[in-house]
Formats: sequence, structure tokens, C-alpha cells
Amino acid sequence: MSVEQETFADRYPEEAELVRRSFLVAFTALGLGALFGIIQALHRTNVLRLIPSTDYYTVLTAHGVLLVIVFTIFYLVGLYQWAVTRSLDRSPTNINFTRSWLTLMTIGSVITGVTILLGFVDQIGISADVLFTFYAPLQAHPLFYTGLVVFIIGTWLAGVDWFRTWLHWKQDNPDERIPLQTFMVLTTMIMWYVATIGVAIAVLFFLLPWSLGLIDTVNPLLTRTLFWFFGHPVVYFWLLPAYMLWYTVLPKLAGGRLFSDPLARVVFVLFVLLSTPVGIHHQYVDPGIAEGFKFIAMTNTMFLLLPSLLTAFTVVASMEHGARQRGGEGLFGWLTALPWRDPAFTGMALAGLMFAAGGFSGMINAGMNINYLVHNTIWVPGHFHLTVGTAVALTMMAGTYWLWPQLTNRRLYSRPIGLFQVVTWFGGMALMSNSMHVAGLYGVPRRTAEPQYSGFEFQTAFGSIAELNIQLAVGGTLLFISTLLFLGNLTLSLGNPKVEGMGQSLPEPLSGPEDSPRVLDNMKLWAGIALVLVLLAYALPLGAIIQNGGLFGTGGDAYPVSVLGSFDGLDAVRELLGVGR
Amino acid sequence: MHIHQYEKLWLGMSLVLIVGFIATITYGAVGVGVTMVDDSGGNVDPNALDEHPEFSDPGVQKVGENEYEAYVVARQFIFQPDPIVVPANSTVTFYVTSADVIHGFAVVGTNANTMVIPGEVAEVTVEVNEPGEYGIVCHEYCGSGHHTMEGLLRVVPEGEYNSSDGGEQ
Amino acid sequence: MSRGVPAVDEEDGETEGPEQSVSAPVTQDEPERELTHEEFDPKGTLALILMYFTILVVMWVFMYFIEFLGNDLVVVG
Amino acid sequence: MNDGEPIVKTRGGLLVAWAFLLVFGFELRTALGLFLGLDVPAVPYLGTLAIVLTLFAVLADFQRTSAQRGA
Repeated sequence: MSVEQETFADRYPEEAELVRRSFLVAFTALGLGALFGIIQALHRTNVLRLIPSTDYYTVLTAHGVLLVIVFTIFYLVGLYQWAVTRSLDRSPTNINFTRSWLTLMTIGSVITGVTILLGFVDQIGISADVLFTFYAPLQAHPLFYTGLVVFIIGTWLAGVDWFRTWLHWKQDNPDERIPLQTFMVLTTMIMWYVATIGVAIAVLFFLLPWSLGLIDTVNPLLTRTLFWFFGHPVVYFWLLPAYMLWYTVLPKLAGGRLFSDPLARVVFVLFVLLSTPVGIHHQYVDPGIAEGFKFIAMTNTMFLLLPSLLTAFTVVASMEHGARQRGGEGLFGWLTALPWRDPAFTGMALAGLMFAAGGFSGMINAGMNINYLVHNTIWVPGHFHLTVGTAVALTMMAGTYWLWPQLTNRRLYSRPIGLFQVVTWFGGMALMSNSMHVAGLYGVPRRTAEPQYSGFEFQTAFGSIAELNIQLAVGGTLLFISTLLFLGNLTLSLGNPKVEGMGQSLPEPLSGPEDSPRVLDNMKLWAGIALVLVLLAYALPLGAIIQNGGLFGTGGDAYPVSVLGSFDGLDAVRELLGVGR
Repeated sequence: MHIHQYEKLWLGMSLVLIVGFIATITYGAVGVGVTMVDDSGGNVDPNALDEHPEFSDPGVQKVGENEYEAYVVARQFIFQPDPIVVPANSTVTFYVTSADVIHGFAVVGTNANTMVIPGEVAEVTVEVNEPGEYGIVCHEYCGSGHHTMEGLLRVVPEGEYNSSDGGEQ
Repeated sequence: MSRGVPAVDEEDGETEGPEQSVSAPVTQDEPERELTHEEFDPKGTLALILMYFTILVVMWVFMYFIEFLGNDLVVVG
Repeated sequence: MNDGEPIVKTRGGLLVAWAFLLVFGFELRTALGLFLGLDVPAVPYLGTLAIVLTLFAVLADFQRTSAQRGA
């Protein structure tokens, strides 16, 4: 590797611009989401209540949607665009197509985001305080669902774009193995296509027409089940970009090479196969679904631990390889030879460590009958703030520290601040998620503005609820500070002068793709098996739900969260056109 | 395929872990007898609960020696009846449904925890031991007053249990 | 920052000015030694992951048998 | 360490080690509470831990810089 090296921005200026644009949307959402996060952390714990408790749910909806839909997925498309272009060394077939899907996704996000935020302004009568899960019969304004549809269509087209680029590359390189990063992108998108079938049916056939008044009722269990058909694989849609960074970038940061390319491919294939036929594990205590279906979802979920457990080994081994090449010795002494002063490395390593902890609470969540203990307690947000909120979010921030100079040709403003930022995130999340897990075991519910009740008190095994509240509030504050440091550091970097030669190459794995069977690269095969598994896991439960409760439910009204109440289709059209009622 | 020995070992241990988890859960289900909420509660029309033989007048009734049924309606933002009164050392089956949106029903600090979905009836049977009081919370967001939605489960000594106040309001 | 120098020798990172800081590893070109897949046994990784395994098993047993099955109102039907 | 090489090689590493050990000690308290029902008072415990770790960090940094000067 030469010292002076061409960056991604030098080689692919137009693509780099699109990656920066998607990161811009992602980080805007991150900033807003973090603001809503700290409002909640302080409100729930009764440290500082800036808003009325009824607005808490607007804040909560915005926090969820902005962070797990907008932040993560815009980061994903930016990272994946970089990865496909870089690893195939090829521009998109038509960059205008790339621009259009990014624009479509942005429009969708803005529509949904604005609809949610209008919930703060009572006079307008538009609201979408339905939280990230939008369970019917709570009904959002039609624009909420419309934005979601537009956004998802954008992501579908992104997948089309990447598949098309790959197919053209394949024509030119018929005998080559798919480069690892492109392999990861393609498998992730297959999983996404399978997963979004559920939410597309729920929104297009039921929720959107229902919110427009075209149908009167929906079956709440059916739309809920379709949501979780999508709602579990979506967590892997957040996670897989982090896995890509762990597999392909982290070994380099550690000064080593990926331990095994074949195993990385196996891991991604396992995610394609097993991510979707597990969604019912979010419904272990739902009435209307037979125990047998829950048991099947449970066994599938448990086997889905396998790719993550394998990842833990491969990624740590790659780090150890780097440490030993840097002169690390001893059974544990090599840990001190890792580049801990590099925020990109440390961020990813700490994210991985927290993922190990989140993995444990995930195993509990997966455990069917033990779900009675933790279901819908604040244990669950404690879990996913370790996974999506740290393993994913912190890895993405750390990855940005590495990637940003190559996308902008500008140095990062400050590496020490970056290091301080990732360590603050680690400490803040340790406090916050610890208190959430413990409070969850005491039965404190999630998703509530005021977890303090008049008729009873929560019993604690040690410490006190007040102390857990302080932990949560302090942790949330540290996380907010950390987000500001991250965004500030990046913003200040824009003021640095442009410099040459900051390109970074990625090292070859120790065990390359030639060690793996070619069948791993057969995308059609994996897509086919994934669909069959989904059919096996979902055909019978969905059939039973429809048979028992009817396609449109047993009756029951809609409960619009908009103050204007429900309206007929014509009114909705008028409203869409901006004509007042 | 070329897999390092240690990695093979870890793969084996991971599978042992997974199978061990599944075995534990199966033991809990078969050995201890913990069953999941399922479709046995049947379906109802959430708009017609006042015509329903049981949910029209939610409350607790004795159905056998030491066996009680508690019909509970969750609606924005209350549980009916409140409190739910049952005798100690009995078997209680809760039938919980919703009159409007999705709610949650959790007896705080216990394993009695279920979703409440309009159109569906959640059936949960528990063994009640000592007398005491438990809070009940709605743990699924159900609208702007969600945080006020709570109830009480009162377990009274067998002698003090009076079927006429069996949870009726 | 001096790219191309192994990072283990590079100790004075904290004094770097803003314009010198770039988040980048610095070791790719001159590792102290090259280790191939065959001669590299990730012993430390194995040790760490065995510790993780032990923690998982202990915590699982505690959570399932004490926290869950020892809890009030076990659902039996 | 035995061969005179400092265990912490950079100040950044020192910061990470400090934060890691503090979090580890904090989680230990939770484990003691849940497993054994021991209620270790939070503020004195965490305060002492933070002070001790900071002292160690200062010492380690001194060792690090002197080892560097010697080298």
C-alpha cells in the first residue's frame, strides 16, 4: 500500500456525493432522535418534565421511527452504496436511478416524519402517535402510512440498483466469486425483500385503505402479525451493516485480516434463511395464536443465534490476529496491543462487547415461556438499546470516523474527541440499559410516560426504583452528550482543508473465498429456501388468524390518534390536497 | 471448506447452547407445565361486549372446588372490574379482552402477563397462593392516557372471600 | 500523523492537533510479523469466548430457574 | 509488566481501560444484587471505585511515560 492513496471520493465523486447525502439524512435523524431520547429519559424518570405526558407518545413515536427507520436505514444505503461500488470497482449502471431511489426514500421519510411531528400541534389535527409498531385499531393519519410506503419502495429500488450493478459486473467477470462486501449487500437485500412482504400487505391492503375510510375494520391480530413478519427481520436489516463493518473494516483497524471469508458468507446466508420465520417470537403472549406456532418460532429463533455466535468468534479472532501481528503476546496480553486510541476501532470493539451482553437478554427474550417474566417490561427496550442502540448505532458512528475522510477528502476534526465520544456512549449505555433490564425484572412497563402508579408500588430485590431512575437519566444524558460530540466533530471536520491521499484499502481475508463452496454464491437458491421457510412458518398461523377472526376482524371501531376523529375517503383526499375541511 | 479447529469447537459449543436453551424451555412447558396464552379463548366482537354473557358484567365467579374464573375487560384507560378479588390458594383463570384498542395485562412482579387484543380473548390460568395485593398495569401503548391505566388484584384469605363481591364493582 | 509507521511505536497521540487527526489504522504495510491462517491459533479468542459461554450458561440458569420459575403466579393453562 | 513494558500503551487506551473497569465494577454490583440479594450502596461504592481507578490510571500513565523515556 502506498502512503498516498486515492480515496473513494477521488475515484467515485458522484457516488461519494450520494453516500454523503444519505449520511446527512441519517445523521439529521440521529440528532433529532437523540433529542427526543433525552426528553423521554428525563420525563419517564420524573427528573425533568418539559412536555405534557400526552405528548410523550409523540416524542416516543418520533424517537423510534427516526432512529430505527431513518437513521439506520439511510446509513445502510449509504454504506452499501459505498461497499458495492468499492468492492466491484464499478459505478451504478445508471447513477440517475441511484439518485431517484435516494430521493424517494427521503421524500417518504419527510412525509412520515412531518406527520409524526405535527402531533405536537393540536390545531392542525394531524397526528401519528401510534409508535413504531403502529398497532391497529390505533389509527394514524393516512400520510403516516403513505410516507412509509414511499420510503419502502425507495429501499426496494435501491436493492434493484445493486443487483443490477452486480449482474453487469458478473457479465464482465463470469468466473469470479462475488466480492465479500457485495455478497453481504445482496444477501441483506434478499432478506429485506422477503421481510417487507409482511409490512407491504399490512399497510397497502389494510391500514392505508382503512385510514382513508375505504374499509371499515381491520383484524388487529392479523395486521399485528404481519407487522412482526417484518418487525423481526428489520432488526437484522439494522444489524447487517454493522456486521459488514465488523467483518471487513474492523480487522483492518486492528491491524490484521479477516479470519475467515467463507464463514462470513455462511453467516449472511443463515440470516437470509432464518431472519423472517421467527417474527411470532414477538407474540409469545398474544391470544389467538396456538402454542405450537410459538414453539416453532422459538426453535427458529434459537438457531438464529448461531450466526451471531459464529460472528463473535470470527470477529474477535480477526482482532487477535491484528494484535499478534502488532506484537501482542500472552493469553490476554494481546488485548493491550490493540489500537485503543483509534475511535473507529474502539467504537466497534465496545459495540461488539455490548452486543455480547445484549445477546444474552435476547436469548431470554427468545425463550418462549420465560417471556411471561419480561414481556413488554422496560427490560425489552433495555435489550434493544444494547443491540440496535449500541451494537448498530455505535458501530455506525465508529465506521463513520474511518469512512468520513475517504468520502470528503478532509481529515476528521479531532480523534481524541471521537474516542471520548465512543467511550461516553459505552458508559452511558451501560448505565441506562442496566437500569432498564433491572427495572424490567421488577415489572416496570415500557412505553409509558409515567411509570408511577397510584394503587401499588414496584417491589425491588435490591436498590430502589428511585436509584434506577437516576441511572437511567444519567445514562440517557451521557448518550445525548455523546451524540452531540459525534455530530459536532463531523460538522467541524467540514471546515478542515481538503488533502490528498487519505484512501484506505481493505486487506484480504486469511482464508479467502476460494476456501468456500461456490453454492454459497447462489442467490436464487437462498432466496427460494428463505421463501419456503417463511411459508412453512407463517401459512398456518396466518390462516388460523383469518379463519378465527376474519380477514377484517370481528368488528370494532378505529381509534384515530388525530383529534379530528375518523373521516371518510373524500375528506382524506381533500386533506391530501391541502383543502381545509 | 477450511475451518479452524477452534472454530469447529465453538460451532459445536454454540449448538450445545442452543439445544440446551430449547431443552430448558421444553422442560418448562412439559415438566413444570407452563403453557402459553393461545387461541383457546376464542373470538368476540369488541363492539358487542355488552351483549356478551360474561363480558357484559365482568367479574369473578366460582366454577369448581377452589377454581375461579375472572372476566376482565380492558378499555381506554381502565380495567373492569377494579379491583379483581380472588381467594387465596385457588386456581384462577383470567379471560381478558379489549373493548377498543390493543392493551396489555400484567400482574406486576408476577408471571401473569398477556396481550389484550380486540376481537380475541386471552385465557390465562394461574395458581394463586398467599393473600396479598398486586398491581395490574396496561403495558401496551393504548392512547394518550395510557400511563394512567392500572388496576389491582386483591388476594383475600379464603374465609374472607365473599362470592357476591367477587370482583363486581 | 505518520502513516506507514507501526502504531505500537506511536505513543504520543494525545498531543496531536486537530488537522493532524484522522481516524485511520496505520499498520497495514509493516506489521511486526505476518501471520497466515495456518500458523495462527486464536488462543486468546478461544479463552474469551469460553468465558462468555460460562457467563451465558450461569445467567441462563439463574434467569430461568430462579427469576422465572421462582416467580409468583406461574401460568399453568 | 514483567518485561518493563507498560500494559497501557496510549492515553487513549488508558481512557478505555478506565471506562471498561468502571462499567465492569458497576455490573458486578448488579450481579451481586440480583444473585445474592446484596445491596451495595451505589454512591460510596462507585465513588470509591472511580477514585481507585483514577489513581491507577495516573500511576499507569506515569509508568508509561517513564518507560517511553527510557526506551
